[in-house]
Amino acid sequence: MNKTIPDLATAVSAIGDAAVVMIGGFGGSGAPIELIHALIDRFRATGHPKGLTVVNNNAGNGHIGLAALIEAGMVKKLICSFPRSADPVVFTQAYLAGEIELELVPQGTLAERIRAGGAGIPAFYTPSSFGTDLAVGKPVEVFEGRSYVQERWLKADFALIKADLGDTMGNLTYRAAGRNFNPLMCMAAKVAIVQVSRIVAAGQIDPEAVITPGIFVQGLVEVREPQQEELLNRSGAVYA
Amino acid sequence: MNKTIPDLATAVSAIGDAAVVMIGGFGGSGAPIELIHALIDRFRATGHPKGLTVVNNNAGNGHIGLAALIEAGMVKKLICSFPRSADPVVFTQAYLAGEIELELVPQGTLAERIRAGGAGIPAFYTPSSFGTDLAVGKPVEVFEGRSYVQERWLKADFALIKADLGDTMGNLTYRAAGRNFNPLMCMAAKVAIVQVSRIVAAGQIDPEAVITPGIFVQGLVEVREPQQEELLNRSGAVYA
Amino acid sequence: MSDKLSNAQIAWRAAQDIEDGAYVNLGIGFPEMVAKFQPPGREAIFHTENGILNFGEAPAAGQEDWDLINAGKKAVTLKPGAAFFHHADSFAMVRGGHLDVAILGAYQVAENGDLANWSTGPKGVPAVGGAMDLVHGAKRVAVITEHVTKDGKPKLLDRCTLPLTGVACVTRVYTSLAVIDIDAGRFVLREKLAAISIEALQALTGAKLHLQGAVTDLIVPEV
Amino acid sequence: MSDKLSNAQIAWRAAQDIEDGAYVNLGIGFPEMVAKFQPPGREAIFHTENGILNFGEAPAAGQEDWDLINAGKKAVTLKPGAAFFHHADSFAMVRGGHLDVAILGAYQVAENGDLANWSTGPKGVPAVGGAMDLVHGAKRVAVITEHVTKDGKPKLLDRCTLPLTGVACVTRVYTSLAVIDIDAGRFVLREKLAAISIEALQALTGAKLHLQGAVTDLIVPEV
Repeated sequence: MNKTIPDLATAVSAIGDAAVVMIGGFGGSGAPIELIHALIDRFRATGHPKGLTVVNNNAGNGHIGLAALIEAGMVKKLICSFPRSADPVVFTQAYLAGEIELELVPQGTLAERIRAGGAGIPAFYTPSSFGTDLAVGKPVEVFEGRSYVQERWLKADFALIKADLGDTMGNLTYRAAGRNFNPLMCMAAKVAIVQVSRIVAAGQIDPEAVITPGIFVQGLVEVREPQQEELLNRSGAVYA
Repeated sequence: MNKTIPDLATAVSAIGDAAVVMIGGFGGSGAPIELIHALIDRFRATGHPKGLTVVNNNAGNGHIGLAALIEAGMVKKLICSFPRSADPVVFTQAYLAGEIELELVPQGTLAERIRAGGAGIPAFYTPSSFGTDLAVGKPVEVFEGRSYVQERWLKADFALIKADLGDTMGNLTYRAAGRNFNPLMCMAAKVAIVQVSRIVAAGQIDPEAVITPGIFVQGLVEVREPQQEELLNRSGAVYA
Repeated sequence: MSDKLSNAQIAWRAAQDIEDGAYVNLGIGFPEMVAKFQPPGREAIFHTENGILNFGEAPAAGQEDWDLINAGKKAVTLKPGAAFFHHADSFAMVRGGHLDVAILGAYQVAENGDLANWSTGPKGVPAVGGAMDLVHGAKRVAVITEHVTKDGKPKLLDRCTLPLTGVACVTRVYTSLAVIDIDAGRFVLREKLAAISIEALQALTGAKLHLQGAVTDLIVPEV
Repeated sequence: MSDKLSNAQIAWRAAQDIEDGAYVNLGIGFPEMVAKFQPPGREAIFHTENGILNFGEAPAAGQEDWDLINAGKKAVTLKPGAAFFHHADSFAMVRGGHLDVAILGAYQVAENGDLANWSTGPKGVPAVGGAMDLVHGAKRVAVITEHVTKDGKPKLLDRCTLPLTGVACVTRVYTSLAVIDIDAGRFVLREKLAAISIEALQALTGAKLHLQGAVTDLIVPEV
């Protein structure tokens, strides 16, 4: 078994129009910049994929990564918890112009909905958002005297993931807080595509140290020196 | 911060009559034999605790560990998925004599109920057990054309846990499949008491390698050469 | 060849349908035997619900690590690329549709795919384990079983009489006499031993066997 | 001492109530300042919802690791005994009642404990982040805030007029003028600056301040 994909272009080649795509990362930490840019390259060359629904905690920053994906006009809808950042101009303009749809989800509920999608749990109850505007229209139930909101699972056609080490069977480790949504999104996507800093042979990652077991990963591509969103933005980078 | 407890007797001293106690382990792997025996010692010396509700995947094996706890007459009710083993004589006799109550839960549902207890999720839906005797009396709901059973969280007053390394702040690692229910039970118990093979200083466990973060652990006690249920039973051991 | 397949032969036949690269859960007991008959050149990754992916054979006696066990509580070894995880993650793999195939034993299977394999009725101590989870989520749930009970009664029925493990979950049954698909609420006969007639097989089966395309000979080597 | 506390002084006062060994989440922005005023001899463990326990101060400029950030996306360092985890585990800590205290900012707080701190109304881009999760689960949810808005309007009200973050979740408010508990649906005044009378404080507060036991002076050093 070898889940290695030779290059970034091949890695993102199966993502079709109107796909639901989860993108890992919290702000710039653990964000798969190179995979996102490869997807933008494909769109520029072919006009596809377009009309994407993207799931991410944020809405991109500056003019690279997720912000560049939105700027390219590929995203129809964003499901996120916090569409703000140091420099959220791209999303903000698109949103205020009515060019992109927003589904706002509390951060913990977003994480749990993604996990539920991966774990075969179609719905669960959380206290988060009870009594607020974000609970409007959702079923409410009382358990042990306290009110909870019913939330539904969230699944995706593809996930774009950034990990640290990956073995050929897809077992993954992460770096620091770059872990964030990445392991959950691997679980919730039909096809999880992972960029790793290094691909190693099966057996080179201690079974105790595996964070995402390979069963949740469909393909991985090596990106030796991945870019960091924060540094790109500080240098004023634009992916155009 | 130092969550170290000096000895096993102290570690189990706060467990009261009628407490709900989760006990880690799957069969003998990851089973906190020494903590269980310390609890039996206390019962023999003081008559307490008694009337316990115990949550474990199994029902004990031979005459040691959980089986010995049942044999001592300390357990009123067992919540488990598979009350069978190579030598389940203690539970079987108590059950058939009507001396112990059994709540049978599918294994994956048991795990998820415990996680839900730890994660503040009062209820969730699972396809498991739909249409079977174990779903009788539980709410059923249809999502996307498929039927699911509503299951409720499971929480405990105490958890008895076996880990491998623990640092003084309660961060834990496990050994192989000894992980099983242990990390989940740490989350779901008000007080998680952990026996570890070695207590190390804070900072001696790589933050990437921590399986149970210390926030889920209230006390840990060092048991240098922990006994293994399987080997004890093969030697015909009886804790009496 | 005798008049029916041995357990090992049933397991061998089931193993031939496991694709290269498949993630597989084998039920405790008889189904564990399937792992031995993995066709050469194909790699399956075995999942055990207590928290290991990619475990291998039993270690030599005396070499056991009793924290390294499978769901049947037997000592196992690891293959390169193994991973450990806790029970909630393990059953996320099961329930979440990540396994390609689960192969389970059965007391009874009904023509609509209902499975009964956890309880023979109200007496004794009930025990379910992971059976009710495993029948949901795997992309393909197959059963391996004797075609009839020890006293000759059908195990393949129009409706299960024993307590159910899951509803409409089984899609293929490998028996000691035949390979039968469950398709649109019907048993569809795919393969049978050459030595038995369709009529004789039907007489040992508690629901109608439908034919849909060719019925081929069930040919299994001595194993 | 001026006629009201500075933000740093409000943060200092809130920090005095954090017990030794407490697990604490500080909201993004102003609340992050609380970490600086941890009383000597007490150890708090700080949780950031993006997946770190026991992080420490910002690194020196140029020493940042941009995968090692807090929920405010600022670079942090680790203290000995830190741990990383994914978002579902992180919010299990939040929602599951494992944090001892969460300290958050506020636009408005109501006397029944309702909090509004995520949206100033329908215009602009809405963003909620972890606020709606943090108000549930922590054993104690405290707010630090100016006593009144920039244009002098009360932030402590009988009922919030802005969109709610959570219902009946706040139990203590540290303001630039006072420390107020929320108890049984009422504001109970605990401490106030010596320079302000109860009547003057009441005039700046949009719901009745109840007295229950002594009101002590709110004394905070220059920080």
